[in-house]
Amino acid sequence: MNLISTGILTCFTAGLFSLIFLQRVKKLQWIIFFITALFMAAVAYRLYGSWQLTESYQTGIFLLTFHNGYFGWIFFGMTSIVTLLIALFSLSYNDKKHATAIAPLWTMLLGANAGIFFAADWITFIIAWEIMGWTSFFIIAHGKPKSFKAGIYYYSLSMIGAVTLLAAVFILYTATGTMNISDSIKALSGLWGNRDGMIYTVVTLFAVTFFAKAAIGPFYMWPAKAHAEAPDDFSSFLSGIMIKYGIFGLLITIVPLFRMNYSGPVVWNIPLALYLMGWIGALTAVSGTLLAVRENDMKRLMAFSTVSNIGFITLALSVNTVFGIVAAVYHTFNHMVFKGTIFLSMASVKFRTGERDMHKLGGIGYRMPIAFFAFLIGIISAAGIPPMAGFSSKWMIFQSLFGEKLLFLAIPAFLASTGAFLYLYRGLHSIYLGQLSPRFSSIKPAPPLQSITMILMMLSIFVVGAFPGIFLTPIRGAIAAFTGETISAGFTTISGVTANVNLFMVSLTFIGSFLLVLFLYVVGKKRRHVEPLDSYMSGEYPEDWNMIPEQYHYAFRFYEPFEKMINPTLERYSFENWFENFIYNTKRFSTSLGRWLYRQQLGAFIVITALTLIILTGVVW
Amino acid sequence: MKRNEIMEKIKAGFPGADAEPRFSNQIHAAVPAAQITGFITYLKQMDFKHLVNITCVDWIEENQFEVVYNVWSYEHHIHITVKSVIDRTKPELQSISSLWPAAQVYEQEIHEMFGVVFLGNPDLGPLFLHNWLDLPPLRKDFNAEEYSGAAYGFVETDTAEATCIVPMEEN
Amino acid sequence: MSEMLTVSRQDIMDGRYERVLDWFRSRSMWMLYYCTGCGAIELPPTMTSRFDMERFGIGPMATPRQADILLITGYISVKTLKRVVRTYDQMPEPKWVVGFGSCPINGGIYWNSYATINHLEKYIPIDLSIAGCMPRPQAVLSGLTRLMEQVKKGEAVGYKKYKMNYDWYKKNQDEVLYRTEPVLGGSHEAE
Amino acid sequence: MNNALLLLAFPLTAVFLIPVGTVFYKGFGRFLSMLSYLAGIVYGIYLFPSILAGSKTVIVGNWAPPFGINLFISPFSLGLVILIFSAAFIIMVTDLQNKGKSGQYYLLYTLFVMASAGMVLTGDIFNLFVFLEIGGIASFALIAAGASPMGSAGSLRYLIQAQITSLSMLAGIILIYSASGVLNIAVLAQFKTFNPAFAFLALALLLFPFMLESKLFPLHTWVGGAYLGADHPFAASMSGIAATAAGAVMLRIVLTLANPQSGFGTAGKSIQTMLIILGGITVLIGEGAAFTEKNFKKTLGYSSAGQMGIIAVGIGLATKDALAGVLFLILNHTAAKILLFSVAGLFSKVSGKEKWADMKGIGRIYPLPAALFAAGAMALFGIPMFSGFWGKLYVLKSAFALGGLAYAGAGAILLGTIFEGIYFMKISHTFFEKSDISLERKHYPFFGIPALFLAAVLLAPGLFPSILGPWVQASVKELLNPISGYVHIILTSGGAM
Amino acid sequence: MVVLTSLFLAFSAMVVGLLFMGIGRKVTARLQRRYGPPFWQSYIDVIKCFSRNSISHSYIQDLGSMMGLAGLIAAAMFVPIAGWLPFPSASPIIVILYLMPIGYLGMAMGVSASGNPLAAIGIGRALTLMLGYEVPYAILLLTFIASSNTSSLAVLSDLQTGGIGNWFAVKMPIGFIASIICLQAMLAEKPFDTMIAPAEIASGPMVELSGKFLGMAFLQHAVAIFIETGLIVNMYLGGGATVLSFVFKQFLLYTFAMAVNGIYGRYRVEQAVKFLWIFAGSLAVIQLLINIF
Repeated sequence: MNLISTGILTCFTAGLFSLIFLQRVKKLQWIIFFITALFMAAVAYRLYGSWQLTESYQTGIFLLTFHNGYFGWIFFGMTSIVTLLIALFSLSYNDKKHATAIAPLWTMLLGANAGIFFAADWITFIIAWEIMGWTSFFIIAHGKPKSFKAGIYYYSLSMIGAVTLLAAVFILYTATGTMNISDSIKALSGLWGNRDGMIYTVVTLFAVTFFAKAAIGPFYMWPAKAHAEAPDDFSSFLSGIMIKYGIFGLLITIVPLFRMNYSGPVVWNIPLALYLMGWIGALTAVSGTLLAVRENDMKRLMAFSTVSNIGFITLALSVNTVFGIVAAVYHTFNHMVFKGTIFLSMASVKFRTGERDMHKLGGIGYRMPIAFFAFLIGIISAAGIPPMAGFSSKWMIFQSLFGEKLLFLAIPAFLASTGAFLYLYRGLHSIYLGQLSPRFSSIKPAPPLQSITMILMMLSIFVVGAFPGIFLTPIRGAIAAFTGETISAGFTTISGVTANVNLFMVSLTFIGSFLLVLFLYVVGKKRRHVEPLDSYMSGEYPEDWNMIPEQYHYAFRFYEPFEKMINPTLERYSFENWFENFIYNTKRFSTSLGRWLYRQQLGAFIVITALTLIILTGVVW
Repeated sequence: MKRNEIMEKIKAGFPGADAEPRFSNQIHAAVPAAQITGFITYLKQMDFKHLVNITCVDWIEENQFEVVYNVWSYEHHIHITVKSVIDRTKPELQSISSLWPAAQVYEQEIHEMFGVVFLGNPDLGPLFLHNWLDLPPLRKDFNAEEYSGAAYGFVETDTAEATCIVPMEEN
Repeated sequence: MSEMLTVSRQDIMDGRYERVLDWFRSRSMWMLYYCTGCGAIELPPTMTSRFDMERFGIGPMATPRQADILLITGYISVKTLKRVVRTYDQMPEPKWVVGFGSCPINGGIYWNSYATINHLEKYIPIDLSIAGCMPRPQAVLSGLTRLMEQVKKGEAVGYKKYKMNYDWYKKNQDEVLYRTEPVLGGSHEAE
Repeated sequence: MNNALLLLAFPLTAVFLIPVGTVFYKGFGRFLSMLSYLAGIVYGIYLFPSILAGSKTVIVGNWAPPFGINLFISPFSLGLVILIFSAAFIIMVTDLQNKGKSGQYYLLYTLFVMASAGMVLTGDIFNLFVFLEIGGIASFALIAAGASPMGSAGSLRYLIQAQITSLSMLAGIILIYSASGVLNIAVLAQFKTFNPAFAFLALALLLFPFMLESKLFPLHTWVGGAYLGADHPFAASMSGIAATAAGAVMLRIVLTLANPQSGFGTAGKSIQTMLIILGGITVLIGEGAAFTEKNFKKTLGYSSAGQMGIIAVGIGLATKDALAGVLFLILNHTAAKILLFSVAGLFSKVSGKEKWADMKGIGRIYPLPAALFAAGAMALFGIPMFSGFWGKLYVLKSAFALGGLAYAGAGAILLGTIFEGIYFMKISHTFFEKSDISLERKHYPFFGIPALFLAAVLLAPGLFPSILGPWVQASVKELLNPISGYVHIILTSGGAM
Repeated sequence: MVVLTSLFLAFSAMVVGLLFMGIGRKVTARLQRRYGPPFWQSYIDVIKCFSRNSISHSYIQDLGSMMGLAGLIAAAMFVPIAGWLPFPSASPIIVILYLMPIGYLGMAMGVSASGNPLAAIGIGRALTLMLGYEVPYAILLLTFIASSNTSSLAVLSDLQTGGIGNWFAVKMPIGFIASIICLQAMLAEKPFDTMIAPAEIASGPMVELSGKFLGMAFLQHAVAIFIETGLIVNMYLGGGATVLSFVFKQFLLYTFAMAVNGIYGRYRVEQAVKFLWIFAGSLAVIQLLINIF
């Protein structure tokens, strides 16, 4: 049974069907999307275990091949589950008032998702990659002028990435003669020492592709624009899943390439190129953090947080050990879940309030407790605080750095990690806590389906936090299948180079401490509940000053002193400005091309000149 | 300009203004109420850029309010006190808040404390007093003691129930 | 003044277990001083090395939420009274008020002012007054130690009195703060 | 039997009958020209299976080559002729909604189509020149017939340039004839005694008008004016038909006439190199200029230049893969451009605007055309599932395999693709943007059916590239083996019909 | 048994921390030539806080306060006291460094829920300051990984047994100085007490805390003192052979910090961060370079 291609075809067929025939019934489109997501999850379930499954189709000179490898499967399985949850959320999110027309495209995107992870040869990979590119562009832009700007920015980078991918693949193909992904990388690694220049070209081209997709290094700007402007439920898919394609790409190309037969220059025991990549990752993590700290738009804030986390993952990948790879994949999955949760929670808030600027929100947590707890658990995980899942992967990333003694790379990583507390708390405070604006004083909690989704995701974060083995065991299996090596880890313990941690114990300790404190709380005298506006303001009555709670909400420019400190640096070394200049100049160049090179008066002159030149060439020759 | 020249200028511009020199660097000018805005504008044009304050005196026997403006010139180092007398029963005067924004608050205060209405002042609402319904308290016919007693209770030490502590001897 | 309910001895003795806690309360009293008037100047010497209030566990606190004692250091104008009442309401129980100097007792030298109230205890219950204009640091310390004793015995019950006679206090406060007609009659039409 | 001549005879007959018929019935021109294209298509498809088995030559007037004129019917040429006729037919169908064109218009148009088909089929360079002149003159008139006042100006400039290049071709023919005494491609392909410099000069002069037609770099300047001037159907034809024919002729000259065994061999290599360079530059300036262009027709015209640049690079590479790619691209470009121009024509008509930037939200009123536009655009810049993807892939594959200068060509194509992708996505999205545009929604069945058909044409080879397999393989085999696949067939006249 | 020992450790951490606070107040008083409160004053304060009614603005405030104390108690479980731990663990420094923020996050969440902007400002400053001291502290952690390839507190204190000469404070004096600067910031004592700043932002995070919430905040601070001094004792001062010597070393550290607190003014928060990054950070980097090469 051709399960993979059936799944992919189902996605495209369902997407096209709902695109063409269901334009008028948005609700049905979303139901089809959900069913497709469910189907893909079922496909993932069925595919488990059949690791030899290969499906191929002859098209012209190229063979399109899908292969169900453990490594691809684990990514596919994970993304399918998260997608299913997001789809469940979307069902409820896209009611009459909020519905967008993106469901059919998203359905198709699910097919591309499977295609990327199951592609066994480069042509399949490219096909899936390009389809992913344009569908996501239309989804991000979704017919709004402002979103369109973000979308076209995203798509420009996407195009650059797609083009470099094509170039890389063909250079690779020319050098190795095979289109099979793993074979070609293996064959390429056989050329270390002989054709280093070519290999570095391929690596650079791949790096541009996957960095652009994963927003690493100079491409850090697109998530902020695209995540912010995309439909709210799609943002969580974008941040949770789509950005990981870049990581997956790095995992199947650059990482194995440097693990086999490498004989080039080495810094701190790792290849120079990877060391550079590590610094790029570290600086990405730091700049994502610092930019997030300054952000007032909640979706942009979390987009920068995503950039920062991707920087961490890159850092772990650059360590070039199995431990590092496991850490990176683990963090990837954790990030999928917690960032998905955070974005869903914010989508829920936006669903009820329609606001995205954090200083206009505030106090939503009193009205929407489940969204609040989802966000809380999400940010605890995102900040890498035990006992939530994010800690263990972050810890492993640090351990992988310690293991190779990459101590200087760890310094920016610590900075980014601590900086995460800043912006995450800012989000928590500005959106969910503080003063509740009277505009939102009567909003309802999140609808049941949304709540269920968020509760499920919250639970998974918590459970994985206590039992990292839930993720780590399959990941270790997949990495073993992928690299041939593995690391040791228990079901509850993660072992590092410098120390081991029993996370179940940590969770238990925290719960125990909480019980102890709960006892103290109960022993203490009873509490009296007062309204949020009844707080210390030097004895003033807010109503005397016509003060409304909104004005009493401290959220705008939250870290003013710190911003003052970092702003000059950030503005000076901004890739965004550089990109803007670049785009501006390209446009100018293009306009002048149209104006000068296509000038009709020039035509006859050029024709005659060219003629003369050719004749002269002929005569002289 | 010297003080004499200013005096002459004032006399030239406003013959109705009764300007007299005082001390070494002051001028004392009594101006009819109708001319007050014009006169102060005139002074401001003569580089009297600093409005020191505005205040008011209640001459209850004459049944008059006397509104007093103090202006100062950094150029000439001359202080001019402008006084204008208005009727106590119908206390109205043109506002000069368009000349100095700061004048607005002075006038608001004078309005609150004396009841003088400054025509053209954008805000003559309550400023210092809390929910005041009685006569303006700085008028001479307002009996503060009676008010205090009626509003806050008369002082009778034995009604205080709280323990009073007699200071201990110094050690 | 109408009939006022007072906290009886029995009420105090009923909270038997509270007495144990009262000892702790008496040894750790945190003040919020409401520096309305000139009296605040006497506090720095009370706190610093000459007299050192902290040896009794008494110290300044920043907000009414944290404070046990509300120290009114001087005259109270009507506007201030409004803030004092709110501050008092914001303090969690148990809480005590100390009137500092003559002004909270009877208006002091401002007894005939149209702007300041004369008897603070009409509006919030005062547990202890320290007389003097100004009371010296010795007097302050003496007063505070007296309050400590009262607290220890559970006799400083102003907050209970306030709760029981809330209507009376509220009426007095409203009478001053939210007047609807002129006190002396003969209203003045300003506008 | 000379029945393959019918391919040209149908339109020619139509040309002669139209002036007569128009006297009686005003719509006769349209009717007859469409009928002639349809006949050409049907007949071509009827011939196709037998041609796939073996190419044939048709000798006109019983003068055997090298002296007489002959037509060469191979899978390659027949396939392209069918493509040209189909393109013409579909353009006419989409144009059905526009009334009021005179009989002369259809006469000229049919002449243009006939000339284009003739250029693909002919085996004689002078005959090629004749067809070129016929087609050229018809084009000037057609551009001038466009509604816009810019039409005549653009037409005049195009006329001047085209005449200069035609003259250069004539000069080339004279040079070749003076040196060899023959004009038949098959014979020339075996002629071995040329001075390389002379050969280069002659070849370059020969290629000149076709480079103009396919908008290659130094000869691209007419694009803006001519496209702006032409009405939408003819703009589509210039992009779809003329460029296809030019591409076919270039393939024929570069690969068959200048095959390595002939005296043109070394010059042919230089020409190929030149094509790679010029093609690369054309891609860059074509797509670069289209990047910020706001006028709809101009944008599509520039994009057409870019596409032809890719095809030129493919021709210059001249490997098996590259040629397969070129064929895919020619098919893709023709179909896609017709689709895009018809959508542009429709939108211009309903909105009364010339710039795509002014057409915000029109796709919410006309969802199908806008979606088809997006599909055509994606086919053009090579999104998978459309035939353009395979074309580009093949060209790139061989470019990277060849290395050297081909890297530069590949780089140019890739860079051009970035620009192309961005502006086409911009346009596609503009149609779907929320706006307060209010138009009455009308139904245009003559637009929808052919457009859907075109989309299917774009999609089918993209999804199943193997359906084009036999044709592509046979064509590539023919082009790469000029002696066995072309010269022998003609000179022995073995396959004569 | 484990539960009992853990409980014991939790209570002893609170008790020791409160004791230090009391003594610290006494020390400050003596520096200011005052008599000062009795050293058990802090116990009285905490009990009094729990004996008072409290005011809560929303359920999140209650939860946050509890989470705050619970996080720090949980972190305390991983600090070895003279080599003794309530349950076996490697007590990695990173776990402690990342468990403490859950306490701070809980606290922050609780006070944010009160809706008072002063609290939010205070938390904002506290987190900014945290960014200031965590980075040098992390670099210090890296120095240990560079020299002894471990981030486990237990192993680190084992490495220092056998006399003062083996203490890392002696072996790595530059790092020790940096850690003392960091400790001052971690304890939020002057000159790094901008987050509290009673006269400016009305004690910042604690502005709306009353009764038992304030009590929990005190306990949290007490536990934090215990952990933070304990970390440095284990890292640099040999960890202590007996519980008594361990606590004594902690006491010395805290007394020193309080002494500094008694005589300094206050930095603005960005000044504090700059100071920490420039001075503590560069000292730590120097130590790291020394350890690596």
